[in-house]
Amino acid sequence: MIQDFLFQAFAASAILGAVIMVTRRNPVSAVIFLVGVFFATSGMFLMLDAHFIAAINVILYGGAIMVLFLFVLMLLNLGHADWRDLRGPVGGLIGGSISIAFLGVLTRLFVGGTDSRPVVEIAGSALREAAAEQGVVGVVARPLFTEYTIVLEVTGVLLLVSIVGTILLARRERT
Amino acid sequence: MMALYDGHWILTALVLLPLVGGAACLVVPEARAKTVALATTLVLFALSLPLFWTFDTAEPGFQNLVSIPWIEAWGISYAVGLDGISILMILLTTFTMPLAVAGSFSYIRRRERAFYAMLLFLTTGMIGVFVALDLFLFYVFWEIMLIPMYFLIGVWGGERRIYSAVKFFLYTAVGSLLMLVAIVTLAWIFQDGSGAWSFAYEDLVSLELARRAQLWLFAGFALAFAIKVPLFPFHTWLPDAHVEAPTAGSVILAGVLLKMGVYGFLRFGLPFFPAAATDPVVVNAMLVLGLIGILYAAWVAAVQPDAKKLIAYTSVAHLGFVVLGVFGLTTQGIEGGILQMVNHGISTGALFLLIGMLYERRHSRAIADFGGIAKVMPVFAFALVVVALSSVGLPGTNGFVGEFLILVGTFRTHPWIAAIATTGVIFAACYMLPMVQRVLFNRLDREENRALTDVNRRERLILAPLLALILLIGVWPGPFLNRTRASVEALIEHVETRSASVPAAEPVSVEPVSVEPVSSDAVSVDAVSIEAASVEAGGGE
Amino acid sequence: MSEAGMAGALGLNGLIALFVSAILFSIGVIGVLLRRNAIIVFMCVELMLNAANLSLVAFSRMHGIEGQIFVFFVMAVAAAEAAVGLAIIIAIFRHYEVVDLDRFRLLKW
Amino acid sequence: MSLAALAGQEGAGAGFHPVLPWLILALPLLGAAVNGLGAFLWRDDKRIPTIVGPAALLGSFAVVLVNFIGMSGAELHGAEVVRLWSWIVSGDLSIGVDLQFDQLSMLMCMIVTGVGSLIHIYSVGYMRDDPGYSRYFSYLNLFVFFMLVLVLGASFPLMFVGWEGVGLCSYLLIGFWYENREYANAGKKAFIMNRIGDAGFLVAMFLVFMAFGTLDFVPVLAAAEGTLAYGGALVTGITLLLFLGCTGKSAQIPLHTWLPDAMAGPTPVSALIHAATMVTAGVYLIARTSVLFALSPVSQGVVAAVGAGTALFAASIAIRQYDIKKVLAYSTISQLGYMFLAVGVGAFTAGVFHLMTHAFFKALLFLGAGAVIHAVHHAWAHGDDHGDGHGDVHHGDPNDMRNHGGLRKFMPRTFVFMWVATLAIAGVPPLAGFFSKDEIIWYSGAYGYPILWGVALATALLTAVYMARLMVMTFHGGNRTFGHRGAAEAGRRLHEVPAVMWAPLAVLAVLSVVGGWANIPEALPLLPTVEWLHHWLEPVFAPAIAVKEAHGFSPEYRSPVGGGEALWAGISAAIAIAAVVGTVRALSPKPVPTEAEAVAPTGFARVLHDKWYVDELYDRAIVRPSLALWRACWRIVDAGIIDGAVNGAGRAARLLGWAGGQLQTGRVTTYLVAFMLGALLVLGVLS
Repeated sequence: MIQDFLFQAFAASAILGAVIMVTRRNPVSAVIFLVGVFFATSGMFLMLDAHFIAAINVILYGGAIMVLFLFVLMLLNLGHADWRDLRGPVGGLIGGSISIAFLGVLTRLFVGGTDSRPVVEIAGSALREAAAEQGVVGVVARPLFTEYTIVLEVTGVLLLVSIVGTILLARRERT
Repeated sequence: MMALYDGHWILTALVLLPLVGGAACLVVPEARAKTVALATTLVLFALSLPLFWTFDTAEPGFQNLVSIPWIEAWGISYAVGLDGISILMILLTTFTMPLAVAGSFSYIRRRERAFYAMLLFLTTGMIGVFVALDLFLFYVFWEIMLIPMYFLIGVWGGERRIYSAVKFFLYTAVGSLLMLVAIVTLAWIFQDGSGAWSFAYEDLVSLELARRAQLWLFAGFALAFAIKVPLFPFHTWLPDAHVEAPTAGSVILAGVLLKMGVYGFLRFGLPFFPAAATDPVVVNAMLVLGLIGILYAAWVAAVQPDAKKLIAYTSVAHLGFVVLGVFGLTTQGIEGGILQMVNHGISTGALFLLIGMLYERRHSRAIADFGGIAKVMPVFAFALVVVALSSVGLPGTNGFVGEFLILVGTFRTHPWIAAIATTGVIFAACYMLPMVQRVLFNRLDREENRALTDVNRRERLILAPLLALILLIGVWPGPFLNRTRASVEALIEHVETRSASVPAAEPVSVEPVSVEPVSSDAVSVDAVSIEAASVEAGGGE
Repeated sequence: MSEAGMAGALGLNGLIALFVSAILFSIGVIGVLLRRNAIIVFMCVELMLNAANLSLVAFSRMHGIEGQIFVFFVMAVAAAEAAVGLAIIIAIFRHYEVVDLDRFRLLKW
Repeated sequence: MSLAALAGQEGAGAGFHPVLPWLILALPLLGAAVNGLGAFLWRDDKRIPTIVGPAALLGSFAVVLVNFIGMSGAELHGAEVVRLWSWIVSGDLSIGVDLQFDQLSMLMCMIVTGVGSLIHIYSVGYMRDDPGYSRYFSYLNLFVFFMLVLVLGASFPLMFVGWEGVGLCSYLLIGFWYENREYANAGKKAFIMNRIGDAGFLVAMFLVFMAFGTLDFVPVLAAAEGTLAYGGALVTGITLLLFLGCTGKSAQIPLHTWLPDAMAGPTPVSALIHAATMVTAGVYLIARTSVLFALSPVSQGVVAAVGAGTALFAASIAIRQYDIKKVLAYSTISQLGYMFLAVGVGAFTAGVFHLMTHAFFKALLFLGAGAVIHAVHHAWAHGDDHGDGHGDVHHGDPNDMRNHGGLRKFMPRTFVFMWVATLAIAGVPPLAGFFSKDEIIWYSGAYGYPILWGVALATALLTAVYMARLMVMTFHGGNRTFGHRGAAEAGRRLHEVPAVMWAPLAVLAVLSVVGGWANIPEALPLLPTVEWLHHWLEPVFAPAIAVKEAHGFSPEYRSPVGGGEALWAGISAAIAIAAVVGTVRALSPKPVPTEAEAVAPTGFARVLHDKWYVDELYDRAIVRPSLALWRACWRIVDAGIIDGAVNGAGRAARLLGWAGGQLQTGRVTTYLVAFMLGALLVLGVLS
């Protein structure tokens, strides 16, 4: 019961955080509220029995990536809102309608769209049992290192490439 | 050697040889390219010539047949062969090529390797089109031809070469894409009926298509062919392409490429869709377009200030005659049409060569820039007069035999159209003679023209075989007509019997299939007809 | 599967997670389309990714562990993307001294 | 084969077999080839063409003569056809290179090769100084070759080969001096106008093939009566289309205007092609297909009416011309009109008879005129040291009769020969023209065409008048070559032509006298050769006459106003003599102004002088509108509409591409919106 309450509180704060983040004119406060959103979603992950994901969401997103954003903001000295970066009414209309359309479509998809598709049901309890048996990391790690080894390796290469690319892009031209 | 001709490999050799020669042109030194090209085309001609004698004139079906599976899953094969309709076209191609190459020796001064390679690649495409007996293969060759021609016009052409090359390419591509749709549909219908894919000529020609399907598919093919012919009003690419193309390009364009449209009608349009091809509306439309081509092109030609453009328009007129003959659907008309294609290749090719020689000397194609040339270039003048007379169809030259047969044949089925078309001979004189006069005759009043030198030995060697053929076919067309006879008669027989037995599209609204009263000469062709096919596929299911 | 079935398989929380995911995604869309600051747009993209992750996790309760594995990869790709994207922003900023998306028209030839 | 073999045939008195038929054609063709080669290879050596040109003709004439004699000794009904090789074979159409030997074709061959030989010999003198000597003989030989093909061809298409071939040679020879734009234009005009007629000929052939399934003369003519309904539309169509061909080739109304212009060619060419042979091809064609024409009374009437009309029309123009060759050209048109009148009314023999005699005296007149022109030209040219160059600018036109006058003194032989020919054409007995023309006039009355008969008589009067005028202006009175006071200079410079030129004139003069005796009418049995030609041609024309008689067309032996043949022969002779004498009397005392002094005629004389303005009419009504239409086709239809549509399609594609390109703003936001919408679309489809 308390879990459900916690879960719904996390959900509410995630939405609230997201709204605030989008509406902040100051990028730094936007970053801060985004981090908040990430923490809230991590909480939801926990409640949904995805403990490992919850952990790396905090570490990777909330920690690493957002810090990177902050670094960039500081580096470029953009940490203050001195220009209007919100679009006019036309842009608002377009963006708003697209967004509402997305909301509608996604809702429809989540609620009614799965009818015809066969579903292998694994109750939350089954996931929980597996976690108890193999440990919360093991549940994710086992398939990762058996079935999805190649994908994992490719992801590693991707990261390497992105590192190289980042360095190339961000490096100052030596004249 | 004879084994080569019995052993069926000769056609493949004809297709491949220019490809090899073209590749060789690309790798030899720049100065040697023309020699390699000339040698290749001469060998090609020598190789193809015995076909004329080994050809069995009594056989209406295909000879030298080769069929090797290529893409078996789709029923595509490498199938080549020749019959009475294609043999003259093949020989015309191999005959024209050495002349076109030799005619470029002093005309082309830059990127010679690429130029001669393009000519040879083009040759492969042209011969391929004439020998292909698989529709997929045919289409491949048909499209392959476009590319070298595009470059020939676009790279070595005159001032507006880019415009002309693009116009040529787009015009012909539009038509051929619709043809591709029609080809695939045909194959699909065949697959629908028999369960197996096939693009083979003999399979598809045996299809019993419903009338409506025939009309649509015929339209798809006909547009591609009509553009290539070119039939009025799809002709405007031709003057531009001709004017801008280098001499060799014009010669090949006139000599061979324009024949593909009519060849397509004879090879595919008529036998595949007999009910459509004998439909009174279709026939009358084609005849009227041919007729308009004859008169209209002659009129437009008569007021052209540019000699090359004038000749380009005469091509439209001549091909109008050919279309008239083909859709008159009589033995004389079709045989005359085939012969007239050869004639047109010879005489118009020669005209382009002659104008090219003049252009090399004077760098002008404007008729008004000349006058009195006969005085300084008597041999040239002689050749031009003979060729011009052949072009206007003077009896005793080849042009007359073809035109006469076409008109006689068409007159039997469509007297009024043929009678009006006959006035084309008047207009032929109206465009050709003033041009000849203003170039060769009148006073030699321009200083630049006084210093012109007469044709040299190489040019004489190019012109001599053309003039000889003009007179030979004029007085003794027998050997040429002989070779077309069996196939043409079988074709007419096929079209007549098949158009009579065509199933209607919807059983509810059966229209009576009215067949034109085709030639009364009921020559019974009991030998092997074209449809030696075993598969019977129904179209209506 | 009916609505009740979906709710049964996911539980109420699962369903809520899906709705939250949809809402977060839509908020991300608004942010992407409404803001002109490249960095904030970028952050909104991250928000959308996170929303997608949320739905994946919710679905993993229904379909099995693969959902979480997928999230793992999404995060890896997001990390790479963030690094490269920020590098691009830095490079552009060096040249134009501005991060207003409407100020440059670079994405055409 | 040799004469001995021929004698054997004669002795047998049986069938006729042509001797070396191919040689008749081969010799002129060979001559043309050799001379043509010579025009390139030994352009300055005149010996070879001098020998080869006339020799080819004489050889051919010899072969023809042998065959002619052989035929006259043999029994030949129908025609002897010799196949050289098969030409066009396609389906049920089979045309061979077949030569047809019958009385008509042999007679024509005799005329063509005989008169042709004389003209070739004459040309040796006339063209001596021309730089295109070899080329000239090549064309001339080629012409004779094609003319013989025309005559001997045993089928419509082969005849058509000759028909267009002679047109080609005519074109080449009219424009022989091609550097002169006018001359080249005249050649072109002749060819194109002939082609108009030829188109009719072609369509006629197609109709014949539809009706008969063959194009050979022998089977067509044999089957004509059974196949074609008398007076039916088909036969009328065929014959009228054939006649259209005839009007082109034989310069009848409405296609007559090319012939006067054709005088641009060298004068011997005018004599051979535009007087004696080629222009009579139309008459020959009608004679050859006489059965077809006999089957269509409408066509016969049209032929006769056009012939008579042309005869009068052209004669009226001839009266007011000053160019000696133009007078003769219109005279030729007029005389051809007579021939068409004859074959039109059904007097085929009379038509062919006049064709023959006309060939003699008109060739003589042209060659005589050529001699005059030659003399005047040389008189002018030598004084100026002005070697070649035609149409001397210093003095004027050597063809203009106002620059002649009094040539009797300087050219006595030519003067005599010309008078013989003049009397012959005027119809003065007992010269050739009297018999042939009188027969035509007589038959046109006898077959019941009173109006045409009257026209023919009137034309006879005009003929005598314009010919006498020509003679007076050229040979009588004082000389005007060097102006009215240039008598001394004229005496020094004007000379009779050399023997090589006057000798053929002499032969032709003899023929102009005796030629008419070949067909003495029964009414005037002055010589034993009564109706000889009639009997000779009877096998050819008998079927046609039979058809006409079967349908009630037989000559009544009286004229429309009464009186028999002998009486009316006398009357027309009297008219001719009176006209000639009267004209000479009337014109001789009058001084003629020189070309330079001349004033333009006024009134009706001007209309005649300007040829009834037919050329102008054609130019305004046909040529210019056609050219305007053609230009419109090019500029408006081709470049405007069709290419406009094509280029428009291209432009539309480009516009579409430009519009699409505008979507590509280069701004991330645009792409993001598009991307979002796309994602929405995909999701929307899924859900």
